Formats: sequence, structure tokens, C-alpha cells
Amino acid sequence: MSVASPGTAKLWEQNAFPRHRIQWCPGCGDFGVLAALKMALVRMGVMPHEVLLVGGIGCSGQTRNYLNGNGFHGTHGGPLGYALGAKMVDPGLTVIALAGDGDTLAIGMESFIHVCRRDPAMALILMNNGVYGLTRGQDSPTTGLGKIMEEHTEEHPPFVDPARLAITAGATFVAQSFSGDPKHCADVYVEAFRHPGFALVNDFSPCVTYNKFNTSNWYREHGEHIPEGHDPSDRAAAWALLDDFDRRGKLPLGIIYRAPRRKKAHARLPIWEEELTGIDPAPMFSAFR
Amino acid sequence: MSVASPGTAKLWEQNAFPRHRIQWCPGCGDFGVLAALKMALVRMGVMPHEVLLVGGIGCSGQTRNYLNGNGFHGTHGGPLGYALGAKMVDPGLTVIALAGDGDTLAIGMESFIHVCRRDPAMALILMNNGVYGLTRGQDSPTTGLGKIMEEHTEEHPPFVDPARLAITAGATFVAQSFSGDPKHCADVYVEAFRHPGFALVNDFSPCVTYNKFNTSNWYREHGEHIPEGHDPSDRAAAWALLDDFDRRGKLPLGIIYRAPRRKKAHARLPIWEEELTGIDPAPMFSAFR
Amino acid sequence: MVVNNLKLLVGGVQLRDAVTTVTDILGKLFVRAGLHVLAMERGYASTIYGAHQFDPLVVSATPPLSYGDDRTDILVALEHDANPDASIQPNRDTILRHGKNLKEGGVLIYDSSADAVETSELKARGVKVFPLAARQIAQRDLKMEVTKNTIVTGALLRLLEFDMDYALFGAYLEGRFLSKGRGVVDINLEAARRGRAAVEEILSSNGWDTIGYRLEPRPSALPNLLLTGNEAIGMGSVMAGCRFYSGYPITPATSILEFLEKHLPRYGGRVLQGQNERESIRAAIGASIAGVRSAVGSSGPGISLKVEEFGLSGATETPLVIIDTQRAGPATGMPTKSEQGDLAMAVYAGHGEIPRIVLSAGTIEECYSLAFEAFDLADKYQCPVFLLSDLTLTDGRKNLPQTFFTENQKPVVRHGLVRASDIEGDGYHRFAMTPSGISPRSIVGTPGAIFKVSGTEHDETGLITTDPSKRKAMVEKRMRKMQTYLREDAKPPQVFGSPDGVPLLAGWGSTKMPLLDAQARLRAEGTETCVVYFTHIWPFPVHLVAPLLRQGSELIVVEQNYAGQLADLIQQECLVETSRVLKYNGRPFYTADIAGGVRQVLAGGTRVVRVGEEAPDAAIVIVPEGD
Amino acid sequence: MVVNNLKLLVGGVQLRDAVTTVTDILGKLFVRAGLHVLAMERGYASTIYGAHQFDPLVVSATPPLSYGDDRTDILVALEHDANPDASIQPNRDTILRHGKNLKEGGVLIYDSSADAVETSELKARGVKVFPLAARQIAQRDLKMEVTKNTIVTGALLRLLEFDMDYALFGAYLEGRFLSKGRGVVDINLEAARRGRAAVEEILSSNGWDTIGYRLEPRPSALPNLLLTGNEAIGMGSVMAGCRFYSGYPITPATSILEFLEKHLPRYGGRVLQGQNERESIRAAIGASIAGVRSAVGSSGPGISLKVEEFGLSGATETPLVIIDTQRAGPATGMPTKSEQGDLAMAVYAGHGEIPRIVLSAGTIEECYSLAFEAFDLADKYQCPVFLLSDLTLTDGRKNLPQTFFTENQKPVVRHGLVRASDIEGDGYHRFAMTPSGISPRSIVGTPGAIFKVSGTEHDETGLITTDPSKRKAMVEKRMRKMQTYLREDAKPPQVFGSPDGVPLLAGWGSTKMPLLDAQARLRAEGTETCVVYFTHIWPFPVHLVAPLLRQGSELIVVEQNYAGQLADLIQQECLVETSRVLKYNGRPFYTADIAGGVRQVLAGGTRVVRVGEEAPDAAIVIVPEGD
Ligand SMILES: Cc1ncc(C[n+]2csc(CCOP(=O)(O)OP(=O)(O)O)c2C)c(N)n1
Ligand SMILES: Cc1ncc(C[n+]2csc(CCOP(=O)(O)OP(=O)(O)O)c2C)c(N)n1
Ligand code: SF4
Ligand code: SF4
Ligand SMILES: [Mg+2]
Ligand SMILES: [Mg+2]
Repeated sequence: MSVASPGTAKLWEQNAFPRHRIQWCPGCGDFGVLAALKMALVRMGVMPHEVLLVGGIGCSGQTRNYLNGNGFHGTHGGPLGYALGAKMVDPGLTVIALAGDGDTLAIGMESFIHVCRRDPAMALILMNNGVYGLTRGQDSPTTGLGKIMEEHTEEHPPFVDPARLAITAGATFVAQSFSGDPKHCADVYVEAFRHPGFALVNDFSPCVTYNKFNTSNWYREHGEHIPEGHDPSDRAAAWALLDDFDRRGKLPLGIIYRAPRRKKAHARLPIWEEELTGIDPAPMFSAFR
Repeated sequence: MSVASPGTAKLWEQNAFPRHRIQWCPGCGDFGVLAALKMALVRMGVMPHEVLLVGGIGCSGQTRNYLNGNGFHGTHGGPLGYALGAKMVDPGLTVIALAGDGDTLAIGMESFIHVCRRDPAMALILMNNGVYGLTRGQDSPTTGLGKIMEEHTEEHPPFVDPARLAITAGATFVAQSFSGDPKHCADVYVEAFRHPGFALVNDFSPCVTYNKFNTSNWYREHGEHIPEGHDPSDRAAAWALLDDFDRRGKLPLGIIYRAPRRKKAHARLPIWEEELTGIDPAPMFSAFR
Repeated sequence: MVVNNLKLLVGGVQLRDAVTTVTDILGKLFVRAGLHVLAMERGYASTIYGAHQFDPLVVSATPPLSYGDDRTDILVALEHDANPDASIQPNRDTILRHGKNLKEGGVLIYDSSADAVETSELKARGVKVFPLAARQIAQRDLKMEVTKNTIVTGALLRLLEFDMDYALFGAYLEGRFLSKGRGVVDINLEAARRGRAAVEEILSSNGWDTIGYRLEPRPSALPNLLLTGNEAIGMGSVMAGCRFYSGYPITPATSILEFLEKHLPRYGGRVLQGQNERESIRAAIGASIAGVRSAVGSSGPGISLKVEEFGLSGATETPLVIIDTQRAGPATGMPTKSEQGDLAMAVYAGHGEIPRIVLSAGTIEECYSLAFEAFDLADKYQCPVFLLSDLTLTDGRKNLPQTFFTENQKPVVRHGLVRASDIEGDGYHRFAMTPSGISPRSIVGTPGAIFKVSGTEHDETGLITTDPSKRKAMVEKRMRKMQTYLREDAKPPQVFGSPDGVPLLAGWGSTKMPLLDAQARLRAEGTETCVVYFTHIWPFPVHLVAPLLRQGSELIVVEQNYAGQLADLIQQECLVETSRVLKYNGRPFYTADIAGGVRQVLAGGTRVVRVGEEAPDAAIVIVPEGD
Repeated sequence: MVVNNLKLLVGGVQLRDAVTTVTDILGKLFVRAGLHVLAMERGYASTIYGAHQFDPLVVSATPPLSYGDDRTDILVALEHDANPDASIQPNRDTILRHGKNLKEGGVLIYDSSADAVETSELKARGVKVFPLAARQIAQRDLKMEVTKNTIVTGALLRLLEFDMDYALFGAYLEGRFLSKGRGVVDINLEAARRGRAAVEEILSSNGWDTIGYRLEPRPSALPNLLLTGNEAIGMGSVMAGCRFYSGYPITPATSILEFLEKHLPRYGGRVLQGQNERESIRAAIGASIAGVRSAVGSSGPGISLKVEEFGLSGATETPLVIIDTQRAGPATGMPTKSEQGDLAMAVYAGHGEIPRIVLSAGTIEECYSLAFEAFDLADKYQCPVFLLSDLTLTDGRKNLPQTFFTENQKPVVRHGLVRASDIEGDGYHRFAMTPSGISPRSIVGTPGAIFKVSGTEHDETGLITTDPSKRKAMVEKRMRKMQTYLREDAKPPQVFGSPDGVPLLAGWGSTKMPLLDAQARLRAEGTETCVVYFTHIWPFPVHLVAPLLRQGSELIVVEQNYAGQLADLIQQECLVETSRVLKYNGRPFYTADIAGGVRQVLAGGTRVVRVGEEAPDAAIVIVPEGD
């Protein structure tokens, strides 16, 4: 990661090339995420070409195109997989996955749990709106947050909590934010980007068009900053904090859990021709003689 | 479920038709699971034709063929998906998924978490041996249980705990057993089969050929029955129990968590011709006029 | 004066301008009046908000064959405001994109609340222009912005001289809003009157007493329904006894899921929104194992993700209907644009080889009837049956008489399902060798007929085996079902015209209507052709097709993809050389595309014509849609 | 006396009897002695323990073409005990399965520790039988059961009159066991001597001074390696600069994963065992986006599960090598049996249409060279490149001179990768329109060359678009790469013999060797044929193939699947009628299958011959393998 150049702020704030017209609904929470990302990246002092934004499929995933930096956009549920591969090749990159609750927790669940375990030094900004926005309003795995359901069916199960799942699966950084407060989001993002392992930010980012229950106001009423005294490096404390907020019907905002694992450092893998000359096959022969 | 007939025991104990030669390695833990299943099904008094055994791909999944009852064996990671569909069609069936740690927690993770949420009244006997047996000894997601790893890499992440994951995902019955003690397994299985929701039994079933660390003896040393006083209907208590056993380096055996959710009852879906006569399209017309 | 024959296109900003609210109301009113409506090219973006959306309706006295190329008679632009992000004023978006396609003497209505638009060029071409400050009237006069579209509707009714007494419109409003109170009905009627008043003024100030188009109710005995291809598939599925459906939301398959979520429970069925593509198909397979007729629906990416399970259905001989509503690929491609790009996937996808059946619908009627047939064939042949549709059909709407659904109902026949009473003795063999290849199938819960079913190779009893001759026999048993199908159920292509010595135009999918339209157009020019249209594509009915193809003077395959997937299949199966007219720009085939392409092939010199270079909105700078 | 020309088959109970420990040692000793070894039909079950396993080695003085049908010269049965579960004594399993294939005058060695086996029938056919109580000697005399196989090895060395001074064997043991102490070496030498002693006795008691077969070391200048097709793919990948490989374990692809896990880190690379099939391929795609040459390997089910990502690689123009080691499908099929059933999948799989390249290896040498080429082509054409292999090749072993790997090394060329220094000005366009269809590719981290890459349709800059003419242009740009490939890199099929006026035998994959062997056999009978063998299958090089095919008198395609997938492709692309010789019972093609099938076709009356009815072990009751 290169040192902050004076021009970095302008680079992040200017329009991305190519310039995509923003097609979120007016009032969509993802506008706040976009603003917060710009702030955070400026603060990181990283250059756009050093950043890889991997977008999920969904309204949320479009963030990759509205922001500077390299953007990759693959299959639904896939961002963490691509990001993992890229990060393993080049540990110097700033790799950020940007995806929705459907992409990450429905079809992407297979990747989510395992990337939490693998703990690559990259971040996932999960734009959680409790709905499939892009496909027009079906239930997502986080649908129902804050609602009391008397009876369930196989068709309509209770919601999952990505923060708890991530901690259980082994993630080393778990935070929450609310896109209606981009400044706080930016603070959290910076910590996530700096974390030397996998960082999940569960960002409540309302869908004004299809989720008429978890509205901006609802989040504002239910969100509550994590108290100063909380020690995020204590896993049990993190769990207790979640329990406490749950009991009170509140959503904790801030860093819930942060405890880096000991990880082996890796050099960038050989890419260029000059790194791939004179490859000697002999060391591979021994087993065959 | 029909009432226990006097001949049920013989039905479950006799060879399955068609008769597959058992091809587990001598000493494989899955023999214990097979024996325990026979005991449990006899005790349930259910008839073989009322049972659907859905096998995973792996040594473990072969259990479906060594036991009486209908058997279905699909793709790797798929048992819970098929089982869910079958159970939704016919709530009267006894549906049991039989699969390994690789099948369930690696490729099958996408199903596992969501079936925990959906909570169909069926059971999963997870034959957890900490390794991919059938593909000859690669690491599975539970590899490393009981080992201290100083340093991790993306290639070799820490193991996951299916019991904790299931509770976090919303499962309503979570138990553990050790296939070296088939009687206890059978007790646990019966409770699992009777549970009116999704029941996970994480059964430690050693692979004598490829897992030389988590051996029968190792499990015997580390397994410990859950104390009488434990209240499985208390989720927090369940979590605390897991924490306590973890701290002591022990594996709790017995019912960790059991708390049925309120679920809507469903009739069997129409199948036979006589249930599908005189279908009237008119109720579908209104939106199109 | 043109009576009962026009193409009306409504455009606006997606979500905000509620384009399809207008077209839905109008479509229903026209159908209630006994007119025919065809609306096959719903133009929308895969982003939710802000992109351009349009929806053309062809209205006529007789069932229209096609949607009249891209030519429009009446253009309605709902945009009202200026958008600083766009280089062109967005209240001109619809006009700029579609204005050039307005016929001489056509009509333009646009919302002039913010600004008047420069339309002198259109006027010079004889277009009658109606600036209508709909939003302004709605906000200022009616204090209710949502009524702006009713104002436009009222204006249109006046201009078309249709339902001037609001008999139909009033009834519609009452049906829809009376539960919300009389007031809602009344304000809408008032809004319609305001719209009418506004255009009256323009008419008179221009000295026009008509716009040159008029719609007249036709006394029609039969009540009609206006529905999409997906809704027709949904209905066909219900009627076929499908009682379990699952799907993970994806454009343009979602509307089948939504239709069945609404209706199937009433028929005792269940519908599962999968948490992913594989849970969807696996649950459907599990449901089939438990005995119910089941289906899974998806589009491109979701179909690709299910490939492993198709093989499983084939290998375990588990009936399954797979509905693939094609959209433009590859990858995410263009989720709201049309293509016929999945034929090769349906025929070949998967490792190894399985029996499978591929059906393809070309009209909304066929969506219904082939859905019914798909379930029947899946049951009979115990294999995956693909029902292909494409976005033009899924979202396209057409009126059909109610009797189409109520008359000639076929009973549901459960083929080869074994009941307890059928079982004699012990040795029930799930995969018994039979001359037809079809074995007696039992479901879970059948005493005496316990099964062991596996995707691993097995013998007649279900015992896993790698014995070479048992393996060979089992492969052949499975594949024999396809011979049985070819003998008993394969259908020849539909033939329109006489094939003898004339060029044959082959096609599949939603190309059917423009193909027939192009045939008529070519005939009018003196070129006789014969249309050979495929619905039953795989197993390929060589015996029914090859002799036919050899009768023609040459074979031109018209399809909406790059390679010519049906053409390739025909070459492989019939060893007949093909020429190809191909389109893959996301827009459906227009009659002119086909007629032009065929002309070019017949003129010689080229065997492959790739149409669509000059697409309707290629000329203007378009603000991209996102994805 | 037959010198340096025999087929030796070792059989036993899987896992327990360590069949391949014996064949591995023998194979290495033979190769060190300058002999040629071919071992292409490793017979094993997908269950771990208890099924029958066998491993035939063909040993000869010159490179053998084929594995001599199913005829065996020397049969070694390692089973020793009785199994109450089996209806036949298991120490007869190998004898019952393979005994009938023993040549007249062949040799049988079996473990007689538990019991003698009734072999009078074999003896009547002149087979020399050596009951050897190997396990008993190992347990009773050497107190070490594992030495039972060394006892057998010692017996074999004696019977073959090979390495009688243990110069080679001793060196092998030292290389392998000296680190564990001299004692381990010595006890093994002692075990070998005991085996020798036991058979000496039988020889002399029968009055035989030889078994009629002998192996003689050949002075060979070149050190040789004995390796599998998968190991050759692994080496080829390393040499091609592949530095990221991922795979989810699956038979028979796992050994590539394991080979590269062992070796790639030494070359600076990383290897990821995916937690599922999709994580594997996605990580490989991500690695490629970051610039490294990457690959993913799998087999049938795992390939089917990745289909969506192939389309992504094609649509985003991300280079990716996909190794498909085919096994018998469909579904789980027969995981340890061979088939060529995935060609259609490689060519067509996925919704929509992408550029892709399909290569297919037929020998272990080609596994190496085509792996190298696959990475080169993926880099150049920025698309998925499939490398097909099949189980016969993946597990088959063959000796190759070390110089094959060390000489003629080609340098790694990174095609079209843009460096910061190449960038001028601002407007780097990732998907620039070029005549070749290939656009300059940048990787993450390149100043001035930031990209936006998406599987959603886009324009040259990466801007998402549904503009019809931009869409059309982008589809054509992508597909144009395939024209460029056909001009610059497509290879014609390999032709053996002159095609003029003779029947052409076409094939692909591991069928190559038996095909050439069958050609020789047919020639000996007076039937001249020409073998046309495909390695570069897609895009199909019509211009290189069609003229050739028209030279032959007829075309017979020989392949290991039910449909005739290559034959179908040839018909589609060249409009040439094919006959087919097909085998799909899980066993590889034997020379006799092909020669027989071709004879049948040439005799007329049938166009499709399905061989394999009388498979080697079809006659006996076989206890099933599980899955
Ligand atoms: C394989 C596949 N299945 C389905 C889809 C359709 N699809 C696109 S986005 C989406 C859900 C998006 O929801 P979420 O991730 O929450 O994003 P949001 O739009 O709410 O930000 C779905 C189901 C797809 N693109 N690919
Ligand atoms: C899609 C797919 N990928 C890979 C495989 C290969 N495979 C078969 S079993 C297995 C792992 C089995 O491990 P586990 O579930 O733990 O079962 P065990 O054998 O240990 O009981 C794998 C990877 C497969 N059958 N299908
Ligand atoms: S649909 Fe919801 S998530 Fe999507 S852009 Fe609109 S408000 Fe945002
Ligand atoms: S390999 Fe392991 S899990 Fe498989 S049968 Fe043997 S002991 Fe059991
Ligand atoms: Mg969402
Ligand atoms: Mg396991």
C-alpha cells in the first residue's frame, strides 16, 4: 500500500471511469455506503489502481461501478471467492467485496462461512437491506429483522444474523454500521480495511422501495452505538454484547469483535515473464524414478 | 407414522434389499452409526417403507444402502435439499439424512445453514470424522479438532463447529454422540427423530484409515456426557455449555439444545390421479381480466 | 381513419413513471372491449430505478401476428423532469429513443409539465404532437401526483375515441379501488376528464377533429384474459397437477414463482423460494421422490448452476420439469433482454449422458400447452424435461379467450407410478429392464416397494455396481426411453405452407410470430417460403424432420443467438446444410429483420446474416443502465 | 522363451493388500533397467476398503502401443483369507476375475496362506501355478505382515530371472527405507529371498527350469521417469508458469491437486483446496484477475457445478485453464471407471455463448504438452481453455525419458498483458475493439490501467450497456477471437497413414494407443485404414478437417461414450456421415474392441457398433463395490 499522495482525495471523489449513471432509487441506503467508502479510501491514502472492488449481484453490488478503483463483477454469491483468489496472489492489494444480504447470505452462504474461516486480509461491506432489491422485493435471509413471527413454515423461516454467523465461523473482525450515518460508517470501514484478516461490516442500508418495514427511521430508532467500554478482542464479550442488544431489541453499531489470528505472510506470486524464466523441472522428478 | 408392529425389529435388523456388501474399513466408526440406527428405528416402531434415508456422498453416505428403508443418494452436499423437498410433500414420512463432515460442511454448507433455519421435521446424522474419507484423506472443515495450530494460512484454516453453527443458524435440536457408544447414539437418535423440527446429531465417527489423530481412543478420552442438570431448552445455557466444554478441551455428548419452534402443520400434497381430477382454472383468472 | 389497428408505445423513467400501470389499464380495457392486444416487447432495465422503460401495445380487430417491426403509431412519453446527470433532457428520452420510429401521421403525447420539447422535425413528418402537463395538473389541480398517469389515460381514451362514457374505465376503477372507497374511483375519473379536456383543447386549437386512429369495441361473446407467457406456464403447471414448485428469484423467471406462490396453495400445493439455485432444484427432486409432480424454474445463470442436478434426475430416473426462461447471456449478460441462447445447454449440459426431453414454446398458448405436456412427459419417461421459453414470451402479453383454459381440459395421468396394490411378492425392482426402458416407479411410503435410488451406477434392484455388462445394460435401458419417446410422443415441427421446392424458414421460440409475419411479407413480394417451426426439439425427431427438409430448395434457420444453435443441431442430425439469419442484440426479431435476412440469403453470396446493426435506439447516446 | 514382452497383472483386496505397492516397485525396477512400462488400466473401486483391485503392467523392450487387450501373461493374486460375506472365497477373487484371461502357458502366483485354490482348469490350459504362502511366511517367519508383498516381489524377480543379484532392488530399498534404518532394508531383502526360495521349490518340484518369460535389462543412456497422466499435467502446468491452482477433491482429478500442493510452493505458487467446487473456480478466476496464470481441475460432477463460472470467464475475458479428467457419468456414475463423456459439455456447457478452446490429451506425453499449450492459449485468447483427459490417462503410467522434460523447454510468454509503461494517456479501454478480438489486458495494480470488468454486458470501457449495437459489437468482438485462433493456433488432427480411399478411424482421448494398435492389427489382416486423431477439438478446425475427411472411403469414429459425441460434432461441422464404434461399460478400449467394431462396420449392415458386452469379469457373480 503506497503512502497517501496529496491527490488521492480528488482521485476518490471524482467520477469513476467509465462513468456509470447512478441508478439507485432516490433515498436508497447505498448512497450512504458510497459516500462512506470515498471518505474511508481517502483516509487510507491508497491509490485507486491498488484497489480491487468485487461487487456482488444486486443493487448493492453496483457500488463497484460508481467508485474509482478496479472493479470485478462476477456471478451471484461469488464476490468472496474471487476476492480470496486475488488477495492470495497479491497481498499488497486492497481488496474489498461489496455485496448484498441476498448475494452474501442466500446463494453466497457457501463462500461466506468458509471465507470467515480462511481469514484473508480483505473486507466485505455487506449492504444489508433485508430484501432482494434488484429482483424486486422477495424475502432475503435477513428479512424479518425486528419482526415477531408467531408461526414459521419451511417456506418462511426466521432471519439469520450475519454478525453471529461470522463470529461462529471464525471471522476475526465483525462490525456493524448504518449507512444513514456515513461518517460513522467510514470510521468502521477504515478499521476493517486495516484489519490483517477477514473483516465483515454488516451495514444496514435501507431499501426504500421494497422494504417498508426496516426503513431509515426504523434503523435510526433501533441502532445504538456500542459503548466505549466494550472490549472487541474478547470473543465472549462480543457474544454477550450481541445478546444484550438482542434482549433490548437494539442493533449494535461499531466494532463488535476484533481479534487477529496468527497468519503466515506470503509474497506476491510470480506473474511477469521475467519471474518465470528458466523454470527447472528437475526438483519434480524424484518421485518418478 | 404407524404403530410399532411386532415384526419391526426383524425388518430393521435384516439385510437391506438389495444387499450391499459393507465396504467400510474394519474398525470404521460408521459401523457404530449403522448399529445405532437399527436400534433407534426399532424403538421408533416405524416401518421401513415409511422411512426415507438420504445419503451424502462419502463413506458415511453409504449407510443408506446398508440399512432397510427407502434410500436416495444424489449429489455431493445435497442430502438436506432433497430431504427438505420430500418432507414438505409428505409430513408423515420419517426423513433422515446421513452424511459426512465434508458433504455437510464443505460443499453442503449452503444447504446446512438454510435447512437449520427452515426447520423441517427431519434429522441429519452427521458422521463427523474430521476428514474426507472417500476421497482418501484430505482435510475437511472439521479437520484439526483438538489440535493447536500456531499459525494459519488461507489454505489451512481452523475447523468449524457444526453444533455452534447450527444453533446460530436457528436449528431447534442439536446433539452430539460418539459412534463408539452405539447405545447412547441410539438414545440420541430417537430424540432427534421425534423432534418436531430439524435435528442435527453431530456424531463423532472415527476414520481409522485417514484420520490418525482423532482416533476412537482420542474421542473416548475427550468425549464427556452432558451433565443431568443441563436444560437444553435454554439457548444461552446451551451456548454456555459449549463454552465450558471447550475451555476444558472436552466434547459434550448428549442433547445440547432442544427448543421447538411454532410451526404450521401441512397436509400431504396431492399425488395420485384421484387427488388431481377436475382441477378448476377459474380461480386463477381474476388478475387477467 | 385507421380503425382498430395501431401500435401504441408508452415510455418513461423506470419505477418512477409507472409505465406499465398505464399499459396494463389500457390493455385490459381494450380486451374487455373485444379487441386483440399483443404486447411482446416490454422494454425495461435490470436496475430498479431511473433507466428508460417502454411498453408497446399492438391493438387490432383480429389476432395480430406480429408487433409491426419497430414502427409506432402512438407514442406516449411519461417523463416530466430534467435530470442534471444526463446529457439530454430526460423528458425527451422516450421521444429521442422512439420518436424516429413514429409513422408519418402518427401521434406523440408527452408530459410537458417541466418544459416543452422541440418537436418540429416530428411535426414536419406529419406527427400530431400533444404536450400534456399531466404532472402539473395532478399536483396543482388534483393535489395527488399519482393521478398523472390517469390523466394521460384519459387523454388517450379521448384521442382514440374509445370508451368515451367511461363505462369500461369506470367499471375497471370500481373493481380495483372501490374497496379503498368511492373517493379513489372518483378522483381517477376526474383525472381522466382533465386529461381529456387538455387534449380537446389541443385538438381544437390545431383544427384537428381526429388523430386519424380510432378504436371501436367489438361485440365479443367470449370473455378474454390478458396474460403473459409466464402466467400461462403457471396455469399450465397447475392444470398438469404440478403441486410443488421451487425457484430462486431471477429475471425473467421470477414471475412464475410469484404466480404459483399466489395460486398453488389453493390447489393443495407448496411453493418454495430456494435460498440458492441448488436448494431449489434439490427440493424439487426430493418432492418428486416423494411422489408429487414438481418443477423448478430459472433463467441462464440459475440454469447453469443446476447442471449437476439435471444429470442426477436423468441417472436416478426422477421426473423433473425444468423451466428455462431464456434471457441474453452469457454470464449475467443482459438480464432484461431477450435471446435464444440456451438450446445447446438444454440438449447437452452435464457430464456424461442422460435421457432428456427438450420442449420449446413459441407463443403464449404454447407456454400453457407445453407446460402441461412437460409434466406428462416427465412422469412417463422419468427424466428431466426442459421447457424453454424466452424473455419476449415471459413478459409478453396477449389476450386469450377464457375458453382456451376451460374447454378441452385434459385429465392428469400418473404414468407408471406403482401402488401398494400393484406389488406382488418381494422383488420390486426399481430399475427393471423393460423393452421401453421405462421401469415401474414407486414413491416413498409404498409398502412392498421400497427403493434404493442412486446417482451412482446401479443394477435393476438399485445395487451399486461397476460390472461392465450391467453398466452397459443400464445405460442402454435409460437411453432406450428416448427411442420410445421418438416412437410414441415426438411431434414433427409445425409446417406453414408447402415445403416443395421453396426455401424453408426454420425457427423455434418466440420467433414464431415474426417468422409467420415475414412469410406473409415475402409472399406479398412474390417469394413463396415454407415455415418449419420446432416445439419438440430433443430427442431430435430425425425421422419426422429429415424427409421434410429435403423437400425444400434450401434451409434458412432464423434464431436469436450468435451460433445458430438449432441450425447446428439440424446439421448434426440431418446432415442438411443450413443458412442462418441471426440476431443477438437483445431485441426480439422484427418482421423486417427476418424478411431482410432471408432476402439477403436468397440473393446469394452469404450463408449467415447477422441482423440488428441498426437497432432502434442505436443512434442516440444512451446513459447506461447499470446491471 | 519370451523375452522382454509380457503383461503382468496384480490383484487383491483394495487398501488391505496394497496392490499398487507391488506394481510401483516392479514398475520402477523395470524402468531403471531400461525396459518400457505401460500401465494404463488401474482397476480400483471408489470405496476405500474391501473391493477388488487390480493393476496390469505391460513390460517390453520397445515402447508398447497398447495393453494387449485383456490377455494376461502373469497373474498375481494377493488375497489370502476367506470372507464370509462373499459367496466365493476371496482368495479366488483375482483368479476368478482374471484367470480366464490368462494366456496358454501363462503363470499364476497366488497367496495360499489360508487355503489352496482349485486350479486344475488353468493347469489344463498350460498355466504354471505357484501357490505361495506369502502371508504365512511373513507372519510366522518374519513376524511382520507387511513384508508379504516383498515376498511376492522376490518370487516374481526370480521367476522373471530379473535383477537376481538385487542390485536394482537393493538400491531401491535403500533409497526408500535407509532413513528408517538398515534393518528395514535388510528384512525386505530377506523377504525377497524367502519368496524366491518358495518358488524355486515349486519350479524344481515341477521340473520347470523357467516359466517361459524373462526380462533382461537394456542398457539405456537416458534416465527415465514413470509417471501418470495427472503428474504430467502437473509438470506441464508448472513449466507453463501456472502459479495458482485450486480444486475440490474428486476422483480422478485429486492427484493433480496433490501433485501441485507438493511442488507448486517451491516455484513460488499457491494451491488451494476449495471448500466446494465453486470456491475453487472462483478463487482461480480471482487469481487470474490479479495477474497470475491459474487453473482449476475437477471431474464430471465438479465440472458440471462450475458451468456458470465458465460463462463468466468467457464474458469477462478472464484467462482460465479448466482441467477435466473425465470419469464414467452421468451423475456420480462410476467414479473410478473411464469414459469420454464430457466432450459436449466442454464445447457447449453454459447459458448463452462464449469463446472457448477445447484441447484433449491422448497420451501421457500429450498431457504434459497440452497442459503447457492450454495456459498459453488461455493467456493469448483471454477465455476459458478446457484440457480434457480421462481416467485411463489420469491414473495410467508410462515411462518417459527425463530429457522429454528437460530438453526443448519453451519459455513462458505472457500475451497481451499491459504494463504501466505501456499506458499512454487516460483512456485505457479494457475491452477495446480490435481486428483479432483480443484486447489489451491489465491486472490489478497497474497505474493508469484501472479496469471495470463485469459479466454483465458492457462496452469497450467496461461500461454496462444494453445498447443493441454495442451489444452486437461486443458479442462479435469476443467471438472473433475464435476466428483468430482458427487462423493462428488451431492444429489439424494427427493423421496416421494415408487417408486416400481407405476407411478413416477417428478418435480422441486415451483411445489413441489402442486405435493405432487396432490399425496395425487390421493392416496385418490386409485391411488398410487411416487414423485421424483429434487433440484440438474446439473451435472445430473445419478448414483443416473437412477436406481430409472427404479423402477417406468412409468415416468410423471410435469413442468411449454412448452418443458418439465427436462423431456428432463432425457431422455438425463437416456434414460428413459417420459410423461409430462406441464403448461405455467403464473399461478402456481394447485393441480387439476396436478391430472387431471396425470389421463389423466395414462388413456393412450396421453404422453403430456398441462393444463391451463380453467384458472380462462379466461372467462371475461380483460383489458390488458401493460407491
Ligand atoms: C445464479 C443467479 N441466480 C439469481 C440471480 C438473480 N438475482 C440478481 S440480484 C439477486 C438478489 C439480490 O439481493 P441482494 O444481494 O440482497 O442485493 P440488493 O439488490 O438487495 O442490494 C438475485 C436473486 C442471479 N443474478 N444469478
Ligand atoms: C461435486 C463433487 N465434488 C467432489 C466429489 C468427490 N467427493 C466424494 S466424497 C467427498 C468427500 C467426502 O467426505 P465426507 O463427507 O466427510 O465423507 P466421509 O467419506 O469422510 O464419510 C468428495 C470430495 C463429488 N462426489 N462431487
Ligand atoms: S430497489 Fe432498494 S436497494 Fe435497490 S436501488 Fe432501490 S432502494 Fe436501493
Ligand atoms: S476410509 Fe475412513 S471413513 Fe471411509 S470406510 Fe475407511 S475408516 Fe471409514
Ligand atoms: Mg438486499
Ligand atoms: Mg468425513
